[in-house]
Amino acid sequence: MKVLLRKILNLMIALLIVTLLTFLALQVIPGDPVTKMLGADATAAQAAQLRTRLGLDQPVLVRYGRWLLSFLKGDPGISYSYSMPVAEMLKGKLSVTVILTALSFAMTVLISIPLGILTARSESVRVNHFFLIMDQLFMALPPFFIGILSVYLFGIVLKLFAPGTYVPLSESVAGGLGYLLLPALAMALPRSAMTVKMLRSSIRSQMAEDYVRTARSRGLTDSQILHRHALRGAMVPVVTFLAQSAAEIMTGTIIIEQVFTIPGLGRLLLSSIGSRDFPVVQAIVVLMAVFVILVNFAADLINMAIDPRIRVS
Amino acid sequence: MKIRKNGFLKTGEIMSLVLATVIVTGFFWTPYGTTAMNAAEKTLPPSLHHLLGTDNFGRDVFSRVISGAGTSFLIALGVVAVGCIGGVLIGSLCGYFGGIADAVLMRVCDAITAFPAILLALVVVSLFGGGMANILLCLGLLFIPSFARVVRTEVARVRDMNYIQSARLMGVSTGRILLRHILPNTFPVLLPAVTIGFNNAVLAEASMSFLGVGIQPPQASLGSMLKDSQTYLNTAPWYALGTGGMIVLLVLAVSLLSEGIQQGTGRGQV
Amino acid sequence: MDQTAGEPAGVRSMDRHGEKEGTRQTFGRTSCGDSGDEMTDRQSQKNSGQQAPDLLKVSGLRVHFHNAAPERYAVNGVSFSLKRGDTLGIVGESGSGKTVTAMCVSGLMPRGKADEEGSILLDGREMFSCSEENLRRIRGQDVGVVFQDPMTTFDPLCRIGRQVEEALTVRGIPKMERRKRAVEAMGLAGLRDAEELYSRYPYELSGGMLQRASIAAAMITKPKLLICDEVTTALDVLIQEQILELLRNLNEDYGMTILFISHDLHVVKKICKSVLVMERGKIVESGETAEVFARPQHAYTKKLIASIPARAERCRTYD
Amino acid sequence: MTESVLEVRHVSSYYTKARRLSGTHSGFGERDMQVLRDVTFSIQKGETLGLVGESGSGKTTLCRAVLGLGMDYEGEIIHHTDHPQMVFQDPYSSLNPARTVGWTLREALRAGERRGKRASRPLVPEILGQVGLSEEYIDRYPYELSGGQRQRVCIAAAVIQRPQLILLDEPVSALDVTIQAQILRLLVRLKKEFGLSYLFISHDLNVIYQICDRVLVMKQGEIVESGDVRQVYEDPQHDYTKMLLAAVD
Amino acid sequence: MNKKSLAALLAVFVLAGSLGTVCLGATTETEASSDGDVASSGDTGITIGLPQDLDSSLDPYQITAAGTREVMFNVFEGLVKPDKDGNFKDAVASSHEVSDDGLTYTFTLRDGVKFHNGEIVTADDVLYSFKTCADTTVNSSVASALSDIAGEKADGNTVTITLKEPLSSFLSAVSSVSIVPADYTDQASVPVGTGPYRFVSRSVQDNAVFERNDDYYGKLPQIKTVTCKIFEDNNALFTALNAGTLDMAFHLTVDQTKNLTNGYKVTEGEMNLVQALYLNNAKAPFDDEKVRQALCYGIDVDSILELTEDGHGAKLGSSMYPSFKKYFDDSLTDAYPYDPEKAQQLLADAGAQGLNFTIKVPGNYTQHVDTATVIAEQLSQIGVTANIEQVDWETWLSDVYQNRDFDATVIGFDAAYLSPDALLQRWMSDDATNMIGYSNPDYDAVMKKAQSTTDDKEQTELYKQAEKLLSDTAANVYIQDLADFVALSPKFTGYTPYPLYALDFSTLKLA
Repeated sequence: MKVLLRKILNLMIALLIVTLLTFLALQVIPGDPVTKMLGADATAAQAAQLRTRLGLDQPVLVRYGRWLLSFLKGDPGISYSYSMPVAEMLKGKLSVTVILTALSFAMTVLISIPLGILTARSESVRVNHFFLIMDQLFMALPPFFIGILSVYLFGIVLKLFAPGTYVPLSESVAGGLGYLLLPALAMALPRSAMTVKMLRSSIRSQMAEDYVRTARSRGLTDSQILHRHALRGAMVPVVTFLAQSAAEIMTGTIIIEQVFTIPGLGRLLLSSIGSRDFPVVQAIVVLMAVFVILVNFAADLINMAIDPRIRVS
Repeated sequence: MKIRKNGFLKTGEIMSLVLATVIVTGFFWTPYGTTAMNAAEKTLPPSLHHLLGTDNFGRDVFSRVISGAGTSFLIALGVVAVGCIGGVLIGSLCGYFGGIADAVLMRVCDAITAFPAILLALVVVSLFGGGMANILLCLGLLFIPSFARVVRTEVARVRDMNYIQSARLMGVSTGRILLRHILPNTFPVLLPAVTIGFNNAVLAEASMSFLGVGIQPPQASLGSMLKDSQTYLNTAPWYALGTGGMIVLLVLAVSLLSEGIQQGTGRGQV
Repeated sequence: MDQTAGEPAGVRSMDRHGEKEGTRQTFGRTSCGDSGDEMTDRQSQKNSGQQAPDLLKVSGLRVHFHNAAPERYAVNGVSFSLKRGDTLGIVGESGSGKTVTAMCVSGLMPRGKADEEGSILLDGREMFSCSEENLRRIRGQDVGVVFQDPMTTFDPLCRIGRQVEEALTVRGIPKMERRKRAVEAMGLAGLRDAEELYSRYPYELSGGMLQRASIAAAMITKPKLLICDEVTTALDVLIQEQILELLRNLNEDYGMTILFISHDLHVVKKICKSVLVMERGKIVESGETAEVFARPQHAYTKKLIASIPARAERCRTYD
Repeated sequence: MTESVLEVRHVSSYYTKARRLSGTHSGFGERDMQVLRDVTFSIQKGETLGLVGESGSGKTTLCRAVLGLGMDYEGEIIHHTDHPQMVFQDPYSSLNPARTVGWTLREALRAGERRGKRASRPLVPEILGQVGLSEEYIDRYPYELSGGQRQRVCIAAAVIQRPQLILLDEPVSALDVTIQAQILRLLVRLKKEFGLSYLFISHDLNVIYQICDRVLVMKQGEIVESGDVRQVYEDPQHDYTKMLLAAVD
Repeated sequence: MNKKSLAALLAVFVLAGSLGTVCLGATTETEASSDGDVASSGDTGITIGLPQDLDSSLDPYQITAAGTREVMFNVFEGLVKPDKDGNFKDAVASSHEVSDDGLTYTFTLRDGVKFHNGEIVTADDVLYSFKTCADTTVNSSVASALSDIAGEKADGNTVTITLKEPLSSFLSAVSSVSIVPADYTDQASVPVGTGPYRFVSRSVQDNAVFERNDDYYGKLPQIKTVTCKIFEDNNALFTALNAGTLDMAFHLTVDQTKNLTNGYKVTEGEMNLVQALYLNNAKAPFDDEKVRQALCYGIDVDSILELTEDGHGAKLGSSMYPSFKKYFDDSLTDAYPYDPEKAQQLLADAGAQGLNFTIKVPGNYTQHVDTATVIAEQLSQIGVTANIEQVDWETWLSDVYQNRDFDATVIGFDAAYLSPDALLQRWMSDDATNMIGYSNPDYDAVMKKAQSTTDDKEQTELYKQAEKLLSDTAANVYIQDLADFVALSPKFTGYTPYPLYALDFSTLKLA
C-alpha cells in the first residue's frame, strides 16, 4: 500500500510542476493580452483598469494560486479574447479530442497485442522476417502523411467519408465515431507497429527464462506455457510502453485534427496561443497533462496487479 | 564488439549510404536552385528533367525535397545530440547518486513528457523566432527525459556490479568511474533510444513545420512542403508523395541500420 | 554452477537465422508404443507388468549442436542402463555432456538445434521414434526433472501451489484433487505448513524451500524416473544435506529411480549407488560408486578425485 | 607478535531496507535485522585467515564493512595498510564487459600511480604472466574468456597495486574442481611472492582447510569459533562447527 | 493467472485508458450548443466555408477583420446601404435629402422596421447608434467623418444631422454606421441588427449560423439558414469544398479552382482590396525612401501575378483598386517598372546592400503567403534577404496591425465603405490605423483639401494627387487587386459580387 501512496504523491507533484511550467511559460511569451483585447490605441487608464479586473496586476505566484484553486473547483476562468467561460468553449472540443485519443489507443491495443503474440509464437524464419520488415515500414509512416493520403484517397477519390463534416457525437454517435475512425487509425498504425515489435521481443526473452524449461518438463505445450506464464511477464514492459503511447497520441491529435479538420482541442490550443488567450491555453495544457499522468498511473496499477514484486518494492 | 552481417544491416547500410550521399550533395549542389521559380514550368509531372516534377511555383520538387531532407536530417541529428547529452548527464547523475536529486529530476522529466510539445515549441519560436537553432534547442529539451530514463535504469544496474566496486577499491575517482567505467556499458541501451529518438525528431520537426511553427519558408522543410502539397494532391500528387516519401525513407533507413546493428551484436531479437 | 564458457551456450538459446532443421535419426528400434491414446496412471502400471529389467537403456547416443564446431560432439556415443529403483550418478566437469544426456533422456532437447542419434529406451518405449505429442505426454508423466537454481525455476508471477500442481492441471485432473495432491506432495518434500505455502509467491520462499517445492512438483505424478540436474549446487552445505536426505527417502521408501547429475563428487558419493564419469562427451569410467572412488582406473577419474580436497586424506596440498 | 594488517573490534551492523532507487524492485521483503553481532578478529601480516559460514551468515556484509563499501556499522575497523583489494565470486560480473583485459589492468595501474605508488611500474604483459596468462589476452573482451581465465585477470588486477591485504569472497566456488585447484595454487604463490595477507571467505570447509592458517566460523552474524585450522578441524568445540564438518565428511 | 483473467486484465486497461479520459471529457460535456449545422437540404440551408474565424467581438463598431465585416454585412444595416453598383440606396431610412450647402442631411425613418430582437427601430436608436459609433468605432476614417457632425436632432420619425463643414464622403460614412438597439450591451457575443439575416449562434473555431430575418422590410431572401463553417487554413477549406461538404467558398486561388473536381461553378471577380508589400516606414531600413524605391524596382509584379495566379488579378500602383474606376489612376500602375540594376544602384546609394528583413504574413491566407514567397525569391536576385515568418491570424492582428511590431508584411486593405477615404485616409500621419507609420505633410494637406472640397471633379483630382504622392514616395510596394474566385454548388445560383469586400447572402437562391 505504501508503494501506491508514493506513486500517487509522485503523480500530484508531476501535475503541479506541469501547471506551474505552463503558467510560467505563458508569462514569458511576448504579447500582452490586454493590448490585444483593447487594441493599440487604448488609453493607459483603460488598460490599467482592465488589468486589475483580470487580476493581471497581482504577483505571478498569487495569480497562479488563485487560478489553481478555481481550476480545481472546475472553473478554468474566462477566456480573454472570447470573454466566454473557458469551460463553455472547451466542452464540445474536449470530448472530441478525448474520444479520438481513446479510439486510437484502443485500436493500438487491439491490433498490437494479438499480432505480437502471433508473431512471437511463429517458429519459421520467413514469417519472422516478414513481420520484422512490416514493423519497420509501419513505424516509419508519419501519422499526418497517412492522414493526407487517406483524406485524398478515401475522402476525395473514393468519397467514403466527407472531410470537414465532423458531426458532434451528441447528434449522431455513428456519424461522429465513423468520421473519427480514419484519423484514429492514422495515429494508431505506427504506434501498434512499435508495440508489436516490443511485445514480440519481450515474449521471446520470457520464453528463454529457466521457468519455461521447467514448465516444459511438466508436459505443458508451448501455447500453454505462453498463455499461463510467459505472456503475463512479457506484458509488464508493454503496459508501460502503451501508457507512454497514449500520451504521445494525445499530443499527436493536435496535428491530425488539422489534417482531418476536426474541431478538437488541438486547433483551439493553436489559435489561443496565437491570441495569447492564457486561460484557454492553460486549461487545455493542464487537461492534456492530467490525461497523460492518469494513463501512466493506470499502467502502474496494472503492472502492480501483474507482478507482485512491484507491489513490495 | 564485432557485428555479424545480416539482412537488416545490409539494407540499412545501403539505404543510409545512398540517402547520406544524396543529402550531403544537397548541401552543396542540387539539380535546380531550391527556390528558383519558373512560371513556365508550373506543376509539371515527374520527368527526366524534374525527377519529382515541379510545384505550383515551378520549383523543382526533387531539389527541394533533398534540401528539406538535409534540414530535417541536421535538426534530427542535433535534437538527438542535445537529448542524448542532456539525458546521459541527468540519467547518470540520478542513476549513480539517487536520493533527492534523483526524485526531483525524475518528477521534472515526468512533467516534461506530459507537456504537449507544440506549446513548448510555440513558446520558444515566439520568443526567439523560428530558426533551425531554436527548433533544435526546444525539441532537444523535449527528448531529454526519454534518454534520461533509459540511462538512469542502466547506470543504476551497473553501479552495484562487482567491477565497479573493485574500481572504487582501486581508488579510481567517482567521475572517472562514471565516465570511463559505467557509461560505455550504457551504449548498447543507448542505440535503440537514439534510433527511436531520431525517428521521433524527424517526425516532430515535420509536424511543427506542418503547423507553420517550425522552419519558415523560403527555407525548404519537409513539413511545410507537405502542408503546401495538400492543395495540389489532385493535379500534382507527386508533390505530396515525393515529400512524404522522403520522410518515410529517412526514418526507415536509420531504423533498419540500428536494427541491423542490434541483430549483429546479438542484442536484437529474431 | 557449471555454466562456464566451455559449455555450448546454444542449448537453450533461440535458433539463429537460417539454421537447418535438426534431424532425429533413429535406427528403427522398437516403436514408441501406444502413441495414440492418452496414457493414464493406471494404464502405465498395467503394461509395466511385463517390465524390462532396465527402466532406462541408452545406447550409442550422439548429439551434435549446429552452432558447435563440426567434429565437436556434445555427447559422443554414450551407452548405459538404469535399473528400476537404482540411483545412478553422472559426474564430470562442465562441457562433459552430462546435462545434454539428461536433456535427451527427459525429452527436453530443444527442437531444431541439434542432430541426435542413437536409442533411448524408457520403460520399453523408444524415445527417438516418439511423436512430439507423445514426448510431451511422457514429460511430467513418466519423467520428472528438478533443475539447478531454485530461484529461477519458478515463474515469479505465479503462486507456488499452482505451479506444483501444473503437471496434473494439464492432464485434466479436477481442481480439488489437484490441490489435495499438491499439498500432500509438498508435505512429503519436507515443507512444513504446506497448506499456507500453497498460495505464496516464489519470492517469499528461501532457496531450500523452493528446491523442495521443485521436487514436489516433479514427483506429484509419481513418475518412473526422477532426473536431478545439479540440484544441490546452488544450496548451502546444511540444506544440501537435507535435500540429499529427502532424495534418499524417495528412493528407498517409494522406489523412485533417480538419475543424479552433478560436478560435485562429494554429493554423488553420498547418494548414488552407481556412477558414470564423463569427459568431453564420452563415458570414461562407470561402476559401483564406492568401487570407482576407492580404485579409480581411468587417468581422468584419478585427476578428478585428486583435486577434491577431501578431508579424509587431510593433506595440506598447498603447504 | 608480527604487526597486524587489519583489526576489527566489536563490529555490529543492522540491515535496514537498502537505499534502492524507486522503480527498480529491490528483491525480498526484508525487515530491520541484525546482520553482524559483536565481530572481533585481526589479520596478521602474511597470514591467510579463513571465514566460513552459510549464505546469510553475514560473510559478505562483513567484507563490505571492512572495505567501507557503503555499509554503516558500529564498532571499529582499523586498517594498517592502504587500499585493500577484493576478488569476487561471480567471474561474470567482476570484469567490465565493455572493456578489454588490457584496459582494465592499465586502469588499475593508472589509479595506483595517481596515489603515488610510483615503484617499479610493471608492464601489463608481465602482470598477466604472473597469473599464468599469455600476452594475447590483453586485447580480449571478458566474454571471450573462460571462468578460470577471468578469475586470473581479477587476481592480477587485485595484486597489481601491491596491497598488503586482499579479501577473497568465494573466489573459486564458481569454478570446476580442476580449475579451482589451479587458482588456489596461484593464490598461495602470489602470497609468498608479494608478502600478501588474505581474508579467504568460503562455504567449502575443505578449501578453507587446504589454504588457510586460521579460521573463523560464523553463524547468523556471530563468530562462534576461531583458531588454528588443524586444531578447529580435529577438535571442533561449537556444535555448529561439528555439524558443518560432519556434512562435508 | 489463466488466459481468461489476462484478457480481462487487458480489457480493464483499455477501459481505464479510455474511460478515465471520456469521463474527464464528460465532466465538461454538456449538451453541445445548438450549433449543429442543419444539413443543407432543399431550399432551407447553405453551408459556406470561411478561411478564418470571425472576430472575437461581433460588435459592429469593433469589427476589424474584413472577413468578419463581409459576413456581418447581412446582419447590420446603416440608414443607407451600398448596392451592387456602388450607389447608396435607402435602408433603415426610407428617404434622405442633402441640403445644397451639403451641411444638413435629413433622413426619414422607414416605419415598421424591426430589430432582430423584435423591437421597432426608433429615432432614439439611430441617435444612440451615431453617438456610440463616434465614441467607440475602431475605423478611423468613419470616426473622423462623424467628428465633422455639428449636431443631431430627432423628431418623430425623421433625423436631421448638421455638419460643421461639407464632407463629400459623409453619406458613405453613414452607410457604415450600423443601426443598433439603444442600450443593448451584448452586441459582442449576440449581435442584433436590422439586416436580412439574423445571428443564431457561433461555436469558436467551428461555425457560425445565421437565419433569415422573416420580418425584414426588404425583399425576403430565399435561403432560410446560412451556416458558415470555419477552417484553420485554406488547405483544409479547399479539401472540404472538393469533397462536396461545402456549398460555397470564396477567395480561392486560381490553382485551387484548377484542382476542383466536384463540378462547382466558379465565378471570377476582384477582391476589391489593395495587396501590397507594406513597409514599416517608421523603422529603419524602410524609413529611407531610396530603400523603399529600390524594393519597388526590385520586385517584378507581372511575374508575381504569373506565378501565383497564372496572370489573373489586376495590377495597381497605389492605394486604390481598379474597380473603383472613378478614383483609380492607371498611370501609376507602371510607375516602377522591374529594373534590378537600378534597384541595386539605389540600395548602394542608400548604403543598404545585403539588406536583411522579415516579412510577417498571416499563414491562413495562401494568396498573401504565395506573394511573399515570390517576393523573397525575386529580392534574393538583387542581394536582399527577405525571411518569411508565417503567423496565425490572431497574432498578425495583434503584432502587426495593432502593435506595429514588423519590418514588412503582405496583406490586402479593403474599403470599409465605398469612399476613397476608406482607402486613403489611413495613410495620413495622424490616423490611428496608420500601421506603416507613413507621415508626409504634403499628403496630409492634399487629403484634407480633398475631404473638404464640395466640387466633385476637383475632389477626384485631389484624391488622385494623393495617390500619386504615395507612389512617388514609394510608401509601399503596391502589387495587385487579387482575383477573387468564388465556387458555388450547382444547387445554388444568384451570387452577386459587390464593389467592396462584402458577401450578400440575400441574393443567393436555389438553381
